[in-house]
Amino acid sequence: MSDLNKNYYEKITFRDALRLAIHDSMQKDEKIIVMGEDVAAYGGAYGATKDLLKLFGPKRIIDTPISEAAIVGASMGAALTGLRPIAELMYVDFFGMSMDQIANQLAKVRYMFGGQINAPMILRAQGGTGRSAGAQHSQSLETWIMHTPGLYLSIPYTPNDAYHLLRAALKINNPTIFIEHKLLYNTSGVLDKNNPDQIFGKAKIRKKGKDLSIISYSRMVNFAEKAAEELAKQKIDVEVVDLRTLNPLDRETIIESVNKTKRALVLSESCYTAGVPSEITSIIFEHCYTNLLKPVIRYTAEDTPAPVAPNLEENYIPTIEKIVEYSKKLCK
Amino acid sequence: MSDLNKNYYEKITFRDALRLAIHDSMQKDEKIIVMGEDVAAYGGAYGATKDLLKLFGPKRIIDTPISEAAIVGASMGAALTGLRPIAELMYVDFFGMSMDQIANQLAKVRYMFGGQINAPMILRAQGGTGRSAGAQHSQSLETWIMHTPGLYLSIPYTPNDAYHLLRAALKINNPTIFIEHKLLYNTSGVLDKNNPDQIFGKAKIRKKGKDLSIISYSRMVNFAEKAAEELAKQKIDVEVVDLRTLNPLDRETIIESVNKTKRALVLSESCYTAGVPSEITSIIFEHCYTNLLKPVIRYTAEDTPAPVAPNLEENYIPTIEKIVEYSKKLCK
Amino acid sequence: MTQSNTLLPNLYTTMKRIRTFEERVGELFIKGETAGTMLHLSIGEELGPTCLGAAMQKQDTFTTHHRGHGIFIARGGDPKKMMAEIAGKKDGYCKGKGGSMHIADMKLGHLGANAIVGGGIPTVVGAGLSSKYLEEDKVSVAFFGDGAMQQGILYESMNMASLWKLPVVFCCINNQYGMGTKIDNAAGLKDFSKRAASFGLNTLHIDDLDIENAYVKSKEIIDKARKFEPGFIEVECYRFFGHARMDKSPYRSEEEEIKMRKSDPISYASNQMLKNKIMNEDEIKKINEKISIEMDEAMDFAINSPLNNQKEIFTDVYDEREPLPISVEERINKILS
Amino acid sequence: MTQSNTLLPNLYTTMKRIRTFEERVGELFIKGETAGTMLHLSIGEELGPTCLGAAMQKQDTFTTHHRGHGIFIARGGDPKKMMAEIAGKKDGYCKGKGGSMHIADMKLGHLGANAIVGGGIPTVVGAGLSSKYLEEDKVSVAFFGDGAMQQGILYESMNMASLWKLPVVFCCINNQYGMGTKIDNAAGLKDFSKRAASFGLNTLHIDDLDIENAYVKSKEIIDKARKFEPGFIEVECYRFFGHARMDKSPYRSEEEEIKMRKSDPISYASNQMLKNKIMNEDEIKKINEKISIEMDEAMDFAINSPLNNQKEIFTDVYDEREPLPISVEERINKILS
Ligand SMILES: Cc1ncc(C[n+]2csc(CCOP(=O)(O)OP(=O)(O)O)c2C)c(N)n1
Ligand SMILES: Cc1ncc(C[n+]2csc(CCOP(=O)(O)OP(=O)(O)O)c2C)c(N)n1
Ligand SMILES: [Mg+2]
Ligand SMILES: [Mg+2]
Repeated sequence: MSDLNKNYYEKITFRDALRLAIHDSMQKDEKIIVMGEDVAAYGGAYGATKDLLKLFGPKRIIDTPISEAAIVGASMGAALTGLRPIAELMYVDFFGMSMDQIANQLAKVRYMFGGQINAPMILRAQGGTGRSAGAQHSQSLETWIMHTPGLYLSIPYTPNDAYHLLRAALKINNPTIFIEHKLLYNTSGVLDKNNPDQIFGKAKIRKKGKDLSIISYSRMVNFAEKAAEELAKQKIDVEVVDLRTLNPLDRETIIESVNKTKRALVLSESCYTAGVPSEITSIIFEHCYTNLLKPVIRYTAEDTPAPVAPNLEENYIPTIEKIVEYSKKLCK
Repeated sequence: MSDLNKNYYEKITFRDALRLAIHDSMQKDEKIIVMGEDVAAYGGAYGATKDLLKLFGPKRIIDTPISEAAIVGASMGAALTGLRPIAELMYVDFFGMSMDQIANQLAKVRYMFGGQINAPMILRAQGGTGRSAGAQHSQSLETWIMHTPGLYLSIPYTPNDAYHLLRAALKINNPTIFIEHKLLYNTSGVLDKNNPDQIFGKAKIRKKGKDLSIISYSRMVNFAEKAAEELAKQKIDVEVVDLRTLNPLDRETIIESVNKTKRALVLSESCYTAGVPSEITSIIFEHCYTNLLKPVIRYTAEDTPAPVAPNLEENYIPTIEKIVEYSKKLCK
Repeated sequence: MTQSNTLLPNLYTTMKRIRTFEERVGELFIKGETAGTMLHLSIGEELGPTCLGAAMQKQDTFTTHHRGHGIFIARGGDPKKMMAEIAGKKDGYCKGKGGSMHIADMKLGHLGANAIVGGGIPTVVGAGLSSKYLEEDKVSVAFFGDGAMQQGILYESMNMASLWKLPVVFCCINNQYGMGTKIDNAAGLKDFSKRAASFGLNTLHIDDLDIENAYVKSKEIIDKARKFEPGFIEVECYRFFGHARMDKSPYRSEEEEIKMRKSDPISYASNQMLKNKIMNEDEIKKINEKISIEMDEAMDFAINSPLNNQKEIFTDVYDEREPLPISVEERINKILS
Repeated sequence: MTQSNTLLPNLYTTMKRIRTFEERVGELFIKGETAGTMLHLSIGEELGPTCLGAAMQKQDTFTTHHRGHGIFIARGGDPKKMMAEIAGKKDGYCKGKGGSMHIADMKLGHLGANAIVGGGIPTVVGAGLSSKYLEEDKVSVAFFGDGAMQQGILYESMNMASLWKLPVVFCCINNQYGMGTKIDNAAGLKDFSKRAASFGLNTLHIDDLDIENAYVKSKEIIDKARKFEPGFIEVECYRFFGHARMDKSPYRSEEEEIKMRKSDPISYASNQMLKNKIMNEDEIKKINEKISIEMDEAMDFAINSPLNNQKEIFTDVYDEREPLPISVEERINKILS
């Protein structure tokens, strides 16, 4: 992150886009603090807060003990009393340690007290497979959050979105859960600070197409794009929809896309049963079913914990090869 | 619970059926212990373990401190080392306090260690609205569990099922989450100990019908039955499907029923977005969509926390009146 | 008032207001006017909230557990709005959406009552962090029961407060029971101050009925917290009645109850006032009558408060600048249309 | 061996086996043969696991944290199967499904390594409960890092063990860091024994390199636990290298590392043996060579172990009498057919 003050980056990593977003927001708003395990001296387990300690000091970049429940609870307490914390849970898998504070406190504090108060904060967490991190460090738990009213949920795929969604979330007074895929940090793309290219809650068509909608989010959008490339060669024109936020969910874009293409594949790294794709699939069927030429397909991780062995882990989640295969079947 | 040793009860409460199930199982299997907050001296917050302390003593009926995470973890530890605990979380809402032990430990312990060991235990918890218990004591969180591979999930509606599903779960070597609706404890029905009337994982058609399938579980089956009665008067013949267990899920019965009636309403007290009904709805669309005459309707609680005010709480979840209304629209 | 250099009349008045309020909640329940039965009364436990409430300063903040009416009143809560909340009515502090277990007035620094045992504790760590960061001189106090001494979140929070030297106080109202479980069956060792001290907190153990002394000692702990030395206070007391309205306490003996109810902080305080000629019987009676009227009015207010509008199911989930959640009805009608 | 009334050679051998094993894990990583990079080596921390491992009895059980290879070896873990597990291979203890952070042999009483800081702690409470209930005379020991001292679940577990008088020992391997966070920045007070004592546990703090003494003291704690007096042991040590394989520890100084690495329990033990003429250099060298060969073989075994079959994704989720989870492929094909 050599030059912090540019407005346009031709090629920046997802990690650095996040760091810039935090940095730029912190410069503008003194109420923003960062807290979490190893966010300061270590710079974040995945480096998303690297060097921020030097820039903002230990009063604003706070290493916490390994106490996930209290991290969330203390962040909420700070949010209720005038600060705007960006808290980090190193892995979404640690939702388990803090789910009471997330779902019973943070999500409900406004409602229970009749709208007296907001808890404006972001809880960043990192998820997904791909590093042989095993069953307790590879989950995709966005469903738990999406099923919890009161929490906004952002799950970006590109550096530009990572930047702008984070900044946008800091301007919204709702608590927002912000999920980053562990394999995205090193991916790179354009960042245009002046082009948010979205409103919080709006999906993005990554590629227009007319034969099939692949609807996804986070790293799986990349798989969708790659499959679309391959399918293009085989004359199947895929539309790739990147949801970007799961709450609010941009139902309109999903419905519009599928009403146009008449076929849909919902792609996600979460487990199959009762996951986010079940919701998307339901919405599509409910609203497009007279137009659909084929049933909607949910392609997800298996209904098992994540295995460590790389050869198993690879096939535990969707593969590009099979996205292509299923897409072809859908378009037959 | 005057006579413990009868085999047939014309009218027994859901609560007493559970107590009998625990009692009968404990008599047969010395490895079974009961542990949880106030399960002993108090007899359970909802009375499901009343008097068991007298019968089995404090070695087997164990009051625990208010430490939900450790209750689940200690139960699992006991299950790994020869016992078969029935642990109680007073409210499903306390999943939040113990979700790491439930989802990261209990659900995954067999898989992570390559199948070396089972964790045969039941985790009972009580959920749902209806007592103005507020946002933190009224949730229906079966979705979190259903979305977690490794956990069986039972959510009975009748006393007979409560009895037999609990007993069955104690013979299965998987950890089972057993969810009881707070308003069911005082409901009553037949208990026939010799008639399990089910296999664990098999749905039950509570009422046969040909016009519309209402698919539900737990207390909402009662709403479905009542709506079906009303609808019968209006010449709409409803089939009421009680899922009874959500994992395993009896997909076949659902699909068969809807392929027959060609219309479906999925009913649940969980929140709308990304809940169990999304899964059921997806399955129906996926497998019956060429047969469907109307889109499937998900009728659930609102996407908000539960309010305390009784007049709001009542309309926060499905009402019989509206089930009738929607059913009529579906059958128009 | 015969003497002015004593706080006893004020402290007595607060305790009596708390007790009378709780009694009226009980009546409201019997009248069938409460929202539900999950009403956790603090009758017998008035000393702790009262002396801490007095020792706190105007700008200070706090969270409470499910049995938190007392400290809310001690910190200036309006009995009318509280009672209306308990009745689940529109004029309640939370529009009837929170009820007895989720009652708060953020303007009074009440950051929330909590129905999760231990759930409100880390909030004060964050509030302490804000106070220190923003240099606001606010102490934040968490109130919780002895049951919460067995919740891990307490230790995570005490450690953070100690590590970061926050203006925070943890206050355990030890009424000897968590529902039907006696503290002896819940805690390996009951010397809770020892636990708190092992995390680096200043500690105070209050186990008698002398509220003036308790006030002075509590104030010391709170004042130290204001100087960034976090503290822990345990107040021993007894839950005079059942856990919630439905509980008849079959798990403990009547003798125990009768004996323990003799340790009544309110009669103790009034006796002290009489003995030391701070007030005479008439004066005390007058106070009591005034309180009685106040609380009757609160009860009437609650009964007469209107129900809330159905649309309120959907408000307050998200910030008001954000769209309301879509109702299930709207969703279904759209699909069926 | 010159002297037989000393355990030092055995303890030394175990420590050396642990270290050499970990070094080979590092090599396996460099060869690109490990499953992932989340390899947490315990080089420098061998004393605790070794002396506790020796003090435990055959029937005893234990859980470990993510840095748990040491105690597993000390309790008889087979380096071949361990290494194969770390490589994510079929012949690993968990068929390669668990990897370094989830490695266990239930037959050896290893109830599981855990990737969740604090996650494995309550398991031993349950194991202690079983042991007491079934009268099996088993002590169950939880191993965890200093980081877990800040997880609430530890206190819930300590309280239960104390309350129910369980044959349980909590063992904190304090290597001064949780990832890049120094213990001073994580704990309000570092006297962890005080915390444990406040819950009613017997405590022991080991902070020197005399492993024989540590063994004797640990054994006392474990023996007391066997008589239903649960205990707590803190072993101070230093994590010689980075947190996991990718970490170069930029958050601490080289001077610190150099200084702290001088507190090496293995050189200390070998020096002690030489000094006291328990073994001579040649004998030690012979032991080392034997270990080296053993661990080379383990590494080769891992490298040569086959990959697991794809169908193993689906096995082991549920008891083998229950149906396998339906694969996504099967679901999709059914829908598309
Ligand atoms: C996390 C959690 N566990 C359990 C309960 C159920 N419950 C409500 S109050 C209570 C007893 C709490 O005891 P204590 O903390 O001593 O407070 P008291 O009721 O005595 O004031 C219990 C177990 C709860 N509300 N939250
Ligand atoms: C609940 C949880 N929080 C955070 C992490 C990430 N993490 C893995 S190891 C570690 C440091 C643990 O420190 P300590 O307990 O001292 O063990 P050590 O690594 O020093 O052996 C952290 C924060 C985790 N795995 N689990
Ligand atoms: Mg209590
Ligand atoms: Mg450490």
